[in-house]
Amino acid sequence: MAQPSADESIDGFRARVRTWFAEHVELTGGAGAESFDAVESARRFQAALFDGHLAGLTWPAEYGGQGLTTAHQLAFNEEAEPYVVPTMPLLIGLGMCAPTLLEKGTPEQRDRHLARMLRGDEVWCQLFSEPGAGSDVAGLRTRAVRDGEDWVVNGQKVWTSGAHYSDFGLLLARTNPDVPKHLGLTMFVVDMRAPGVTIRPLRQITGGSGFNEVFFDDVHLPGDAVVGDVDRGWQAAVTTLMNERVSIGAGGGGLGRRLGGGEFAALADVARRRGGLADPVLRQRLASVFVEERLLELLSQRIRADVQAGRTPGPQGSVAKLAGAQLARHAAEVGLDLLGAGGAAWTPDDADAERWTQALLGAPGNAIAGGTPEIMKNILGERVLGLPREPAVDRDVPFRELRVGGGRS
Amino acid sequence: MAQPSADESIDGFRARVRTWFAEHVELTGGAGAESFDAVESARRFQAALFDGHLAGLTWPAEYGGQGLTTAHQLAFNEEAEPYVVPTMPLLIGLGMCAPTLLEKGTPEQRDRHLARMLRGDEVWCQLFSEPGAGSDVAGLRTRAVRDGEDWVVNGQKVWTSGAHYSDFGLLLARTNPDVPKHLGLTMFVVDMRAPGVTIRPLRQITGGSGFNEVFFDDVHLPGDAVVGDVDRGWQAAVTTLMNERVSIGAGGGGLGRRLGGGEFAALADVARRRGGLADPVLRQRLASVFVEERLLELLSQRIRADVQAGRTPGPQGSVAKLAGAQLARHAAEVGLDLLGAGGAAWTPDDADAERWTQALLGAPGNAIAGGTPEIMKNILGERVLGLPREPAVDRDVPFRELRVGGGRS
Amino acid sequence: MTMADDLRASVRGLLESAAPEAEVRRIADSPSGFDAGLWGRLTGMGLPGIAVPEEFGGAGAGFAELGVVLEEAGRALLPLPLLSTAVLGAQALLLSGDTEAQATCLPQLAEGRLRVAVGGLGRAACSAVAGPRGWLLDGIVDGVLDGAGADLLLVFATADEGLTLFAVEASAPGLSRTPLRTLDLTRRQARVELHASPATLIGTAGDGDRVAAAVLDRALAAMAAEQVGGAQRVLEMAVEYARTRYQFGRAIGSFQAIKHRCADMLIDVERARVAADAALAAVDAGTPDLPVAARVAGTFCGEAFFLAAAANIQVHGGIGFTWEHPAHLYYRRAKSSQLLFGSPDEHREALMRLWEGSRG
Amino acid sequence: MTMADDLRASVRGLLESAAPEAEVRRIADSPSGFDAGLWGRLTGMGLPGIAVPEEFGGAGAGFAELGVVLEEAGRALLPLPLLSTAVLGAQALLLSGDTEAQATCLPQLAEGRLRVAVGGLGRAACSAVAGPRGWLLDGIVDGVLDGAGADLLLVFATADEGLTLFAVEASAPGLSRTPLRTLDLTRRQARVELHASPATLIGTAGDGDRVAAAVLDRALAAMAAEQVGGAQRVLEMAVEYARTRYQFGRAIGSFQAIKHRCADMLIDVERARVAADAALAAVDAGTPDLPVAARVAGTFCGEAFFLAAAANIQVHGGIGFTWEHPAHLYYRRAKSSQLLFGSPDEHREALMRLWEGSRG
Repeated sequence: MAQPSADESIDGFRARVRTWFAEHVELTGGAGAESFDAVESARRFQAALFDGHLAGLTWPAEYGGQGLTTAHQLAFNEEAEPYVVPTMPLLIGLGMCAPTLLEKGTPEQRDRHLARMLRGDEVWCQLFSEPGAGSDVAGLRTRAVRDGEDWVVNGQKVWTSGAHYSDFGLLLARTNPDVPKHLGLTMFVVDMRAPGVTIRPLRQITGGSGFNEVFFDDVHLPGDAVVGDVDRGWQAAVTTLMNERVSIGAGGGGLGRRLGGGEFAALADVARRRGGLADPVLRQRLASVFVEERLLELLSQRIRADVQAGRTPGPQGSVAKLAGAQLARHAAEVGLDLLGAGGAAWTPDDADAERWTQALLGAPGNAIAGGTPEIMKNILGERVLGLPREPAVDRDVPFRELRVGGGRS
Repeated sequence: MAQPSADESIDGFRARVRTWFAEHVELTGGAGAESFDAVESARRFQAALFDGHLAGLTWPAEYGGQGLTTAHQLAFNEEAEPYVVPTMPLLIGLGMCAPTLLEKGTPEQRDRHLARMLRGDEVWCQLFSEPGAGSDVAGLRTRAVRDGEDWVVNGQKVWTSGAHYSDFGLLLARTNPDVPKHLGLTMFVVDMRAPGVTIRPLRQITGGSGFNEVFFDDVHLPGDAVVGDVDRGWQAAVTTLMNERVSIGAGGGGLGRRLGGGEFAALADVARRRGGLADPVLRQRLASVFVEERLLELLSQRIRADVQAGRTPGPQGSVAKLAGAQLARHAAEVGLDLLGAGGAAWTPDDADAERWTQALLGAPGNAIAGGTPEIMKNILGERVLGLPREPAVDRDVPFRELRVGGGRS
Repeated sequence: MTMADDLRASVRGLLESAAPEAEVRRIADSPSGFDAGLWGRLTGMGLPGIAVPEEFGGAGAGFAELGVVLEEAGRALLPLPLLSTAVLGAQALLLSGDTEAQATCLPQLAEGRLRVAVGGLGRAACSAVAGPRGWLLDGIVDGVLDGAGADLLLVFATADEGLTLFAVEASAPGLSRTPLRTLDLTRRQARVELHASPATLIGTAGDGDRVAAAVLDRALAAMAAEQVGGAQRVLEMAVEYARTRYQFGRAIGSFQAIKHRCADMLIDVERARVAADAALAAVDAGTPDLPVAARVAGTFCGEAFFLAAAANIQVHGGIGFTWEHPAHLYYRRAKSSQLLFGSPDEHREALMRLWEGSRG
Repeated sequence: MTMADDLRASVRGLLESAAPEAEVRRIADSPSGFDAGLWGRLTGMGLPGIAVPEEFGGAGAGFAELGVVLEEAGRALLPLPLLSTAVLGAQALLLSGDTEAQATCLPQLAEGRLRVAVGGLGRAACSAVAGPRGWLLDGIVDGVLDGAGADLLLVFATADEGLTLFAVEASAPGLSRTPLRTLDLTRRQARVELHASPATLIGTAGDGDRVAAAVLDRALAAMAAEQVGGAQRVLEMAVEYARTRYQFGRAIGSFQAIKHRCADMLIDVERARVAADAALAAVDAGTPDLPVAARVAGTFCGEAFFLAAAANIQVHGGIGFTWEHPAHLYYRRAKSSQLLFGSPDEHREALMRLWEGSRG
């Protein structure tokens, strides 16, 4: 297989992608985000992609990317469309951490990690949120204190997706509590297997455990773990979060379709089998889900087109995030409407009841993870529409005088 | 007819009310709030009621009231139930201004006005809102400046219901701009026919003109026009506004039913005549209106029972205000659903189209007049639920340094 | 008022001390989902028989008082069979007009010794045949509230005479009961299968439609009270969190987005309360308006509770999405409650039919 | 992109200078509701014939460009017959396949000399009979967009062969036109009565269902563009007011309640935009997905515009409720637009049928 170059013709490239997928079809297929099996599938797929010179198409070649154009990326996406690409467990690393390292990391950090991330050899997670710092990420309390050249970290993170199978994480910690909250944060690379790191799965209301609590107990980090500048971690974190929203909005970073097919198709199938298709009222609700889903697809297409064309995505990222959560909620509610009393109690073999009650339980999480509706609407109102911010009571106050979470910082 | 006393038996009283209504049935009947004819009907009805010793049942006898108990009021309401009581144009005076005078007015003001208001000889309006002071009533700019014993008023009021047919008004004006906004206001009684008062009807989006702009141009008020204390007008205004919300919530101050019958009955009638009753989707919407309307009736009953039992109404006043606006909006939207394309264009003889397009146009006003949803929800959140206020930027600032409306005060 | 207030204080006091969240979770997680000790304490207060006439050993109270009890039970997510036994079971017996069955069963029910479940209320799925040795029932009844733990099953089944109410002993031959998976972790349901199971006629054969409709109205009124209790509780949880959780240097309840969300919950709770009260009062007054009042309460209180339970999770953010936090228990209860006695769509359609019927 | 941007800039420039709010109100209030001078300036830019092929004297542009023009027209509430003439009229002629009628009418239409209205698109209310001297039409067609001022009426009528498109001259005997009262003050509608009015067959007799369906899809796509323009405009009005109106010492847009209301409008406008663009693109691409894309746009863009127009009044408070403020003109337009080419319910039901049809 030839080394790619930016001159490679789109047609030739497309043929190469098609051949690769045909030859590696056994590596594609469905996978959730929560299990170790899923991580292994993702790693194997990504390694094969890397070895086939198809990973990181538009990334610089010096970090293991292919240095190709967005036209190539577009062609790849079209060819990948029929396949379920099992890379979900890698998306936080590739979609959020890697862009942050590319933009803010030291040359050594990029050399050390980027190619390995791209090959699936390193799985990454993101360690920002804390019990007392949810929407207000900059209100976090985990401390990193200098110890000679090193840093010593103490504190607790929460809502860390995939911490239990990750090799590394991007950690945001407070390095100066005597300045206003945004000015005393630093970002670090942390080895998730370092002594003092304890990971505890967090049980969600669905019963699943995709998230974790992560405890830092005198964890030592070397001086070169700092990403960007000391006390300037907020700028790096904003880079990460912006990529998160675009990533959620685009429906999984542009790689393949949502797993499991659309909500409408699944609901219509339930309605067909259980008899709701004859009910004009339920038909109206089904059609509303159809419309919402179609709009979300169109939004995601536009975001992907923008990203691939190198344009900064407009407000569509936040809009898609909100619309996606709304769709999940509406679809689940229609699912329960279709089930009727069968959604309150069912025999264990009733897969419809299992799926849609799980969807109902998962829906609130969709609205919260990655930014609550309140935060997203503030962003839209202030950054997109230019409406004035609220009078801030925490801007000019040293962090240690601030009340945070349930108590004082 | 005997003078009433608090000892009058409920049964005897009830019989007296029944006889009175039977004898004065020609004075009852439908009437809007906007026309001079409606005011004349209201005055005639109220005068007859007064002369029959049935006006102001629970008001003190010294101000023309009957000094009866809430049990009498309750019996009266039950007897009045079958009649349409045409007192709408008097409700601002009787429901808002009179209670304010009772609580904050001087003995002379009470003697001068209360019995006359009760007899319908004086119609009153309320002059608080201004172009720059809507939700933020205390941000008003109309000035009252001392001139010896008198005051001279200059400024503009807006949204004054019934100003064009009112004899007097309760005016809130700024008497000290050098203190924070709530601390420099004074309430006055103003003769609406005084020189310098100009009333201009305000055309609403419905095409109607129930509201007015009122301009004050060097209007002289005597010293004894002050209600309560100088610079303490805000407290008096709060009394008035509280009575307004209870009054709106109770569906017109406890006197008779809403004019024109319920929204559901009217919509169901349209559906029956035009064919929507067979549509399961429209049936769902009709039933939703039925439910909302029923809940509003139940809320209003509870408010009236509280008021009549002398209990301070709970949050139901604000809840009913919001629920009423929501009902008006939903009913209008269902009306348009029933009309279909006939709601976009119709022949002049189509009374359904006239009614429901007017309802659609009027609905936003229902949500705004008497307090926007935002203000009502702040009240519920802060005063009822005890949630903390927003950080206030205008509490400790002299009024003249405050930005108000579209410019600086 | 004082009597209702006293009752509320007693029930709340009992449940706060004897059925706090940890205990509710323990009972719900236990194999039977039932706790005899706590049931005994409820019985000590006369709650299973609160709306059973005194002549049958009950407290002889009305639905106003029953509503107070259920509101408190809903507030606490009490995982015991009050709704099935004290409402569905007792009312089915009372409304059947079967004085013999009443005299036999109601005193035991009031003493807490007879847990009664009712099946086939919404849709009969059983057939009844009168044989030489009495009635035999066949069929599958799904979603029977507290069906697995009940001592006596009352089942609506289709006989030649029409829908008819029957009693089936828990030990009857041919009877099998399978616990179902439930969305609501604090309320059990079962599938009941009957194969030629002997049954006792309750009341008059063919009278089942009337009885079922009357029981359903009362079930909706009672459920509405429970929903108001749950909705009020999640509102309080949300408000408490909004007052004490600080982000951006402020209590989150000072932000309008959160404040208005709580206000919206309050608006719904206040309206749900008057709807439930009106339905309960209509039962006690015996007004012909009861079916309307019950359906209004059924559709509105169910929706209000569900919206409030969902809003409570949103106000809590991530913590509200954890298993350990009680928010999801109410969210599950709320959606489940909305489905038990007919969907909101069905209630609205029923209202339209009632209105059409009233116009002749 | 550049061409579309240029087009947008030209049209907006023209409308801002020649059709500001005062002028829109003046034209809307005038007896005819039409202004020949302004129509001439639109014609000067080639707008009536923008989507008419060049061979018929049009600009030969696609729906992408037509959408830009209508978005600007919607933004300005332009009270001139673009939608009826440039979309409904031109498309009905083009889709009819009647080359003779096209050659006769389209050049005049493109030159602004022939205003065309289309009646009976949704529901035929006319019957057509072929007599010795040609076709005669009878019936009443309600709600004909710009029907009173049109020079030519295209009417779908029921003939023996099935639904069929006909042309009726404005001066035809037996034709009477009555202006209707309209919710939207900036868009006229008429009732058209036909009594044995001579008519010309357009295209093939019995082909009307196909033509009507195809015109309806394009009407929905075009209307969606207009709705996006209106929705975008009210969003801008609301934001501008929220930034400059001070209450409680702060710009009201700094309060979350107002800020989030504006954000909700933005969310709807952004989604409406992609929906409208997709429908317009489906016309140009000739994809079989057009009916779905058109109905998605029809239901969503209509709802988005109406909600935005209502929200704009709320953000403005009392001033937004006055006749003098333009907010109500958009509110009226929005609700009216939602009703013109089928209700949201009809669009949703149509989507379900399309989905069922696609599954065979």
